[in-house]
This record gives sequence, structure tokens and C-alpha cells, in this order.
Amino acid sequence: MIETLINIILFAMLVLTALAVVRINHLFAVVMLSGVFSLLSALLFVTLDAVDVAFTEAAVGAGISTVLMLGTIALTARTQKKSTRSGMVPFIVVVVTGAALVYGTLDMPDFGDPNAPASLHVAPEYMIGSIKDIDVPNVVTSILASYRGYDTLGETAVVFTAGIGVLALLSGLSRRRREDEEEDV
Amino acid sequence: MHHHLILRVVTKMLVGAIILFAFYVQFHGDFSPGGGFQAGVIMAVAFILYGIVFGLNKVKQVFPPWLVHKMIALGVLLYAGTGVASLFLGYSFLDYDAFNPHHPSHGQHWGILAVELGVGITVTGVMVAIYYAFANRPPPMKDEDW
Amino acid sequence: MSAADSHYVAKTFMDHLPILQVVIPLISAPLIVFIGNRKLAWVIAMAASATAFVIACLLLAQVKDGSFISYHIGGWAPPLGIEYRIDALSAFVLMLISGIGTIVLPYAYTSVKTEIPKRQHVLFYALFMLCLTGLLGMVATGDAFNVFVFLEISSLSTYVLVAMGAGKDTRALTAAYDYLIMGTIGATFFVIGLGLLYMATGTLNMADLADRIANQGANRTVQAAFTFIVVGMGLKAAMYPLHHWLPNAYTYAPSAVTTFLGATATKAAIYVLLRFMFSVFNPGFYFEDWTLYLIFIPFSLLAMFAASFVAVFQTNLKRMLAFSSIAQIGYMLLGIAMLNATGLSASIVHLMNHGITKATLFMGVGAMVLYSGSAFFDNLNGLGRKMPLTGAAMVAAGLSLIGVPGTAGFISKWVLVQAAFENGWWIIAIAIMLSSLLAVIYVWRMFEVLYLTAPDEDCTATDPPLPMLIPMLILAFACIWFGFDTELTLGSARVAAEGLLAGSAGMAH
Amino acid sequence: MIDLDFIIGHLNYWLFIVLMMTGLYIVVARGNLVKKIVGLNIFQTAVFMLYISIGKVTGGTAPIYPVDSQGHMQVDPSIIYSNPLPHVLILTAIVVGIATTSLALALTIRIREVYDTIEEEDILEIERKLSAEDNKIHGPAMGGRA
Repeated sequence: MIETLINIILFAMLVLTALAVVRINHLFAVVMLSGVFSLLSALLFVTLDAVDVAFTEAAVGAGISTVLMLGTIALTARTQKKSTRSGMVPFIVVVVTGAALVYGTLDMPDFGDPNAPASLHVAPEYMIGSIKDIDVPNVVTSILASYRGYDTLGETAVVFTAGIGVLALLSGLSRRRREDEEEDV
Repeated sequence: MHHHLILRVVTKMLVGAIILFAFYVQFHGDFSPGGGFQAGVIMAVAFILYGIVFGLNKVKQVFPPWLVHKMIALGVLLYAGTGVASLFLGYSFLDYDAFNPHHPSHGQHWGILAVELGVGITVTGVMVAIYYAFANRPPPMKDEDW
Repeated sequence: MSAADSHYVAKTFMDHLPILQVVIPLISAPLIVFIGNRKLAWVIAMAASATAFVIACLLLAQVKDGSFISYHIGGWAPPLGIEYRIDALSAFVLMLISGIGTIVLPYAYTSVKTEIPKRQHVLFYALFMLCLTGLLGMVATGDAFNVFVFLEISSLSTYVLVAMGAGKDTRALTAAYDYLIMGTIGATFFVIGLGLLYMATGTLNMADLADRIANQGANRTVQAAFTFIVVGMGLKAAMYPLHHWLPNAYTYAPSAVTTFLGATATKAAIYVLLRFMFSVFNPGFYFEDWTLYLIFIPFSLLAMFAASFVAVFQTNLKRMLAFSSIAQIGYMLLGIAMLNATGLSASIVHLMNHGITKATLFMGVGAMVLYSGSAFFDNLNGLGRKMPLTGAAMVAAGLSLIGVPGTAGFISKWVLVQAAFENGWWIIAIAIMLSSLLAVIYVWRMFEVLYLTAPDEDCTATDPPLPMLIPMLILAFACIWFGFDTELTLGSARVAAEGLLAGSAGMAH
Repeated sequence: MIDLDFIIGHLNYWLFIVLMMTGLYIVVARGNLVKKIVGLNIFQTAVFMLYISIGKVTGGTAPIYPVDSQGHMQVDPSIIYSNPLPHVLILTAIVVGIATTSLALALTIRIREVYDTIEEEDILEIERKLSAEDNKIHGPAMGGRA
């Protein structure tokens, strides 16, 4: 019961934050609200038993990404121009997408259903395997690093791509020795 | 940045603690939430905080850009290298059993340690590099305009 | 636990080919950054890319009889672990992607020097290899979520590669930004689709997904998943109404990047579409028929006409070719919508034929831009006469783009028309021929500019240096060669098409 | 007839969808480049919530086995654990999300430096002028940005 209450309050705050982001034109407030949104969703992840995800969302969404966004608005602009175009087309796109999703939910298992296919099919094998094959108490770590370790290699490659991508866009690669600096124009 | 005395003192104390916490998250990920990615972000935050308070040039002396850029690549190489090593031992790519065939779960522990370290190194490098790249840009207006 | 009951099986080099296909280019990228030397960067990229191409050929030789190879990454059997699964279709697309990557690199060596500041060269090659890795990974994998991860590797590197054209025209930056927003929405839609599928089945392995969907039938969650996956991948494939990111991205990206993307990026997305529509979802489901007939056919026809029509009225050759690409994607989707073996073979063979044709044309434009400074028609006057070999390559590819008999493009269109006749769709067959007429018009405009107008008097243009010329000539030769020898292309495509039509049965263990 | 159990069991999903669509609306309807990125983040975070909710099992707890003082895992069959797989997928997706965000922000900075604005309408206006100039020199083209 208390869990439901917490969930309802969290949801209400999340929706309010998201709506505020739609309305507000002051970018500093928008960025801060985006950090708030991340922090609230981290709380929601905790109530949904995803502590690893909550940790990451708090560190990334509320931490790094807010810092980067603040850095960006310091380098660009502080306020947003009042939008003049009509909101009809985007509104239709959003309603159609939402309707498709709601249609999809109609055959979904109930929230928290222990007999949902997702809880019955592969997941129990991970729970057993993490004890038997890997001997690591945090099952998320054993899936992340071993069972689906290749996804994590891909994820590291994505971070690497973003890193050198930002370097390519903003600064260029630094070298220790300046030997071929002089040929650079 | 010669004012903000409290900020500077507190930062100096905090940076060490943050780095220590990053190491804890890195190596305790098997038992509690956390792992290479979170540790990398926290480690980067320590340097970013130092940079924000003491200035970009100071933090660049501590952690020079060329080193950051090498780290970015090193982490991925460490991760992929772990996979290649298991491949050379006659196992599948990223099959950590290869590292201790008689005790597969020990092999798994070594493998997980290596790849999490790889993730941590790359993430630290990337986050710090992105901060350097952003902070290096000339701002269009002064702090007073805020 | 003792060694006896571990899952160890001694493996040879040949057993590891599927993973090496992707991991070799993947490792090359951080290696390039780690070493940080401009000359070595190119050498490493070239070596890795060529190795990937050789591996793709070896793989295709192994699976050309319709069999498949399954590789368990981490030694975990699917659906627990991630599986690489190579069949005729994936090997064919792998060969296309790695082949184009290998042939673009020598071209890039010269072209990048003139288009991108020196300090960014190392990063350019690293990003190029990451893009190649991402595309190869999307195609090789048999795990649905792994597709997303590699899709993002290729997408993120593509955004930056496109933005690197900013040195010549600042509009590259906004093109990259638009592409980033559209691409991320597409990828997120794809992830939503995967989530719904996971909710309905509890698995992420494609073969396992196919089994479970086939057994339990499609409920509304699965249908919504289908919609989101098709729209998400459609965005990445520039399926007609979702193509708005493509023209600017192709126009303002550096020549080498346009060549590589034009020949591979949308193809990999179409591969994923094929994989999901036929191997994961069952083409027998009524909602899939319905989507194909009521959505794919009208929109691909629209793409074939509207995009070709717009192409006719372009004044920039690169932009014209970009619009032509959108029209050609229409042909591929039309082939899929025919829902018979011939139509699918046409689509698959067109992936390859259009890939090499467009690569030749974009390379040709890139070579001319070296001298003219822009790809606008009035700056290219008479360059075909001044650059005889480049001009010849572009003529060959132009003919292939129209679909003149004796070129690769003819084969795909011919098979496509056959497929239309098989279904008794006369009107569609006529539409294909009519839209080829539009292609005649825009390709003719190109010929007219290149040959029938007088070059400037002080024009010093000559054929480009050999590293640019030779790849172009090889590809032009391939445009002709695959018009006569269809054993490799159409042969593999037919095997692949049959594998797809076998539906989920084709994925069975 | 309204089935109350069905509504209670699915209410969470619908709330996630509302959040997702708010995010998507910001991306498509707002012209400010930074705000679009914020919208994209909200959209993606809401998708993550949907994923995590797949893994939730009523009465379950976080999928980490308790460890005793000797470091041995305590496996108690009476404890229900939530499904860890969606958590892993979302960890990967969060990382991909921050990677995309940082690239998008870097692009925004470059765009501001070149166009001196981060409003889509102003940028379109400038590009329209550039295209008009191109057309004046090279002859009229059709299609514009599309």
C-alpha cells in the first residue's frame, strides 16, 4: 500500500516536471528540471528494484548530463525564443504514437505479475547461473559482464565513439609530443 | 578564483573522498550496485569538480589531455583484449572460463574484473575529455551576464 | 566445478570467423586513437577493413548452400548469451559492407586530405572504422538487443562523420543535428519495439523470439512491437515519408563519407527490417500482409516517383544522387512487399547492385569536386571530357542506375519486374518501368553537363590521383561485370530469399 | 464493462506512455536545440521506466544475493527476486543515451558558433537564404531542405 502511494506521488511529480519543461522558456530552469526528472526517475527505479539502474541514472542523468547541459547553455543561449509555429502536426504525431503504444499494452501481463513471460522464460536461468557458474552475488553484474558481456563491449564502444566524436567536433586529439604540430595548418 | 575560500578547501577534501568512492564502486560491483561505468562517471566527476573550482589549467596539469585521450582508447582495448585473450586460449570470444579452466567461476571473476576495469578507464577518459572539450570553448558572454 | 562439465570446446581459427568479422574493425578504432599517428591510422584501418572483407567472403562461401553458422559469444548458449548467426543473407550484406569499406579507404586517403583539416585525420579513420564495425555488427548478430547497440555505434559515428563536412559547408552541422534527432527517435522506437517483444515472450534471441511468437500467435503487444520496429528501422533506412534527414546529410558530408554511407548505411537498416519481418515475425500473420500491401506498396511507389521527380530538378549533383537513393530504396521495399521469392531476391540483389552503383557515382562526384570546388552542375561543365576515366566510370554507373541491359542495375530491375508478373501485378510492373524513365531524365542531365557542355577555357582538371581513380574504376567495372555474371549476386540473393521465406522455420536450430 | 483489476494492472504502463509522449512532443514541437535534447532525454528515460517495469515482480526485491561475513552467498528460496535482465539492458541504454546527449550538445555548440543562434526557425531562415544564393548562382533547384 505504502509502495503504491509512493509510486503515485513520484508519478505526479514526474508528470509535473515534464509538463514544466514543455512550458518554460528559461533554459537554465529547463536544464535543472531535466536533472530533477532524472533524480525522480532514479527514485522510481529504486521502488522497482532496479538499484543498479537507479545508481547509474542518478550519476548520469542528474550528474554528468546536467553539467554538460549547463556548460552548453553557458556557451550558447540562456533563453528560448517563444515558439511561433502551430503545434498541430507534432500533436497528431504524438497522439498516434501514444495510441499505438496503448493498443500494445492491452495484451500485456499485469504490472508485477510473477507469471509474465519475461519472469518465466530466461530470467530464472540467470538467477541460478549467477550462483552456479559465476559465483557473483549481484546478478546484474554477472549478466552485464559475462552473459551479455558482448553488449557491454558494444556499450563501451559507444562511449568511445561519443568521446572521440566530441573531440572531432570541438577540439581534436592531443598528442604528448608536438612533433607533427608544425605541419598542422 | 582567489575568492571562494570555503569552496576551495571543501573541494580539496571532497576530491580525495570521491576518488576513493569511485574505486570502491569499481571493485565492489560484484557484491553491491555499481561497476565500471558508475565508477568511471564518479571518477570523472572528481576531476570535473576540481576543474570547475580551480580552473581548467590546474586540472590539465594533474591530468593532461594526451593521457586522457590515451585512456579513452586503452579501456576499449583492455575490454576487447580480454575477449581476444580467451579466443587465443581456444575458447569463445569473452568466455572467461578460459582464464582458469579448472575453476571456471574463478576465471569468470578474473574476466569480470578485467572488463569492468576496461569500462571504468574508458568512461573516466571520455567524461573528462568531453569536459575539457566543452570548457575549452570561448563563451559568448561573461559570467556577469547571468 | 571441474573442467569436465565446463562448456569448453577447442576452437580453430575458422570457427571464430563470425566474431572476428566484427571484432577486428572494432579493435582497430581504439588502436588508431591510441597510436595517434596519421599515417599509421590509415594503414591500420585499411588492414582491418581488408581482413574483414576476406572474412566476409570466407563466410559467404561457407553458408552459400543455405546453411547457417551459429557462434556463441562468451560460451553461453542462446538464449542466455548473445549469439552470432550467419546465413546467406547476412554473409551477403557483410560482404557488401566490408567490401565497400575496403574500397572506399584508398579513395579516402586522398580525398580526406583535401576536405578535412589535418588534425582530425586520426579521428576520422577511427570514426570510419567504428561506423564500419557498427554496420557489420548489426548484420552479424542474432540477438535483437545487440542490434540496437551496434546500430548506435554506427549512428553516432555517422553523425560526426557527416558533421566533418563543416569545413566546406556549415550546413553539414545542421544536417548532422537533424540526422541525430531523427536517428535517435528511430533507435528509441526500435528499443520500444524490442521491449514490447520482450514483454510478450521473455527472450531477446531472434531464433527464440521467432519460435515463441510462432507458438503463441501474435497478440496486440506483438503487433505494436512490429509497428515500432518497422517505423524505427524505416527511419534509419530512409523509407519514404521518413527520409527527411537523408538529402542534407549526403549532400554536405565529405565525399568519402557520402560514398560509404550511400552504399551501406541504409542497406544495413533494410537488412534488419528483412530480418525482423521474415525471420522474427512470421510473414503469415495477417497484420504483416496488411502492412506490406497497404503501407509498403503505396509508399515505395511514392518514393520511386516523388523522389525521382525531385531529383530531376536538382542543381547539385550530390543532392540529385541523394534523392535518387531515396527512390532506389523504394524499389527495395517494393520487392519486399511482393512477398514472393523472386521479389525478395530482387530486393536483396538490389542492395548490392545499388550499393556499388551509387558508390561509383559518389566517388566520381568527389573526384570532380576536387577540381571544381562544388558539386553544382554549372561548376562541372565538360569535366567528363577533361577527366576521361572518371567520366567513363560515371557513365557506366549512370547506365546501371537507369537499369540499361548489360549493367548490374538491369538485373535487379528485371528480377523485380518478373516478381510483379508472378503476382500478376501488371500496373506495378508498368510503374517500375515508368519510374526508370525518370531515372533516364536525371542521369541524362548528368551526362549532358559532363560531356555536352564546353569546359571552362582555363580548366586544368585531369583524372584524380591513382588512389582515387583505381577504386572508382574497380567499382565501375563491377557495375558492368555483375550485369553479366549474376552467379555470385543473384545466386546468393536467391538462397537468402528462400531462407527468409522459410520464415521462422529458417531460424530453427 | 470496466475491469478494475485490468486497469490497476496496466495503469503504470499508461503513465509511462504519457511521460514518453510528453518527451516526444518536446522533441518534435520545440525549436530550441537544447530543449529538443532535454525532450529526447525525457522520452528515453520514460522508455527505460517501461523496461524496468517489465522486470518488476510483486513482492520482489533487488536481484542481489545477500552475502555472509565469510563472503558466501545466502540463497534463500523464499525470497522473490525481480528480473535482472531488463536492468542490464537499460544500463546499456542509459550509457547510449548520455553518449548521444553529449554528441548532440557538442553539435549545438558548433552550430551556435557558426549561426549565432540555437533556434531552429532562425537557422532555417539563414539556410533558406544560403540556398537562395546558391539558386541565384547555379540555377533554381527544387526540394529545399526536404
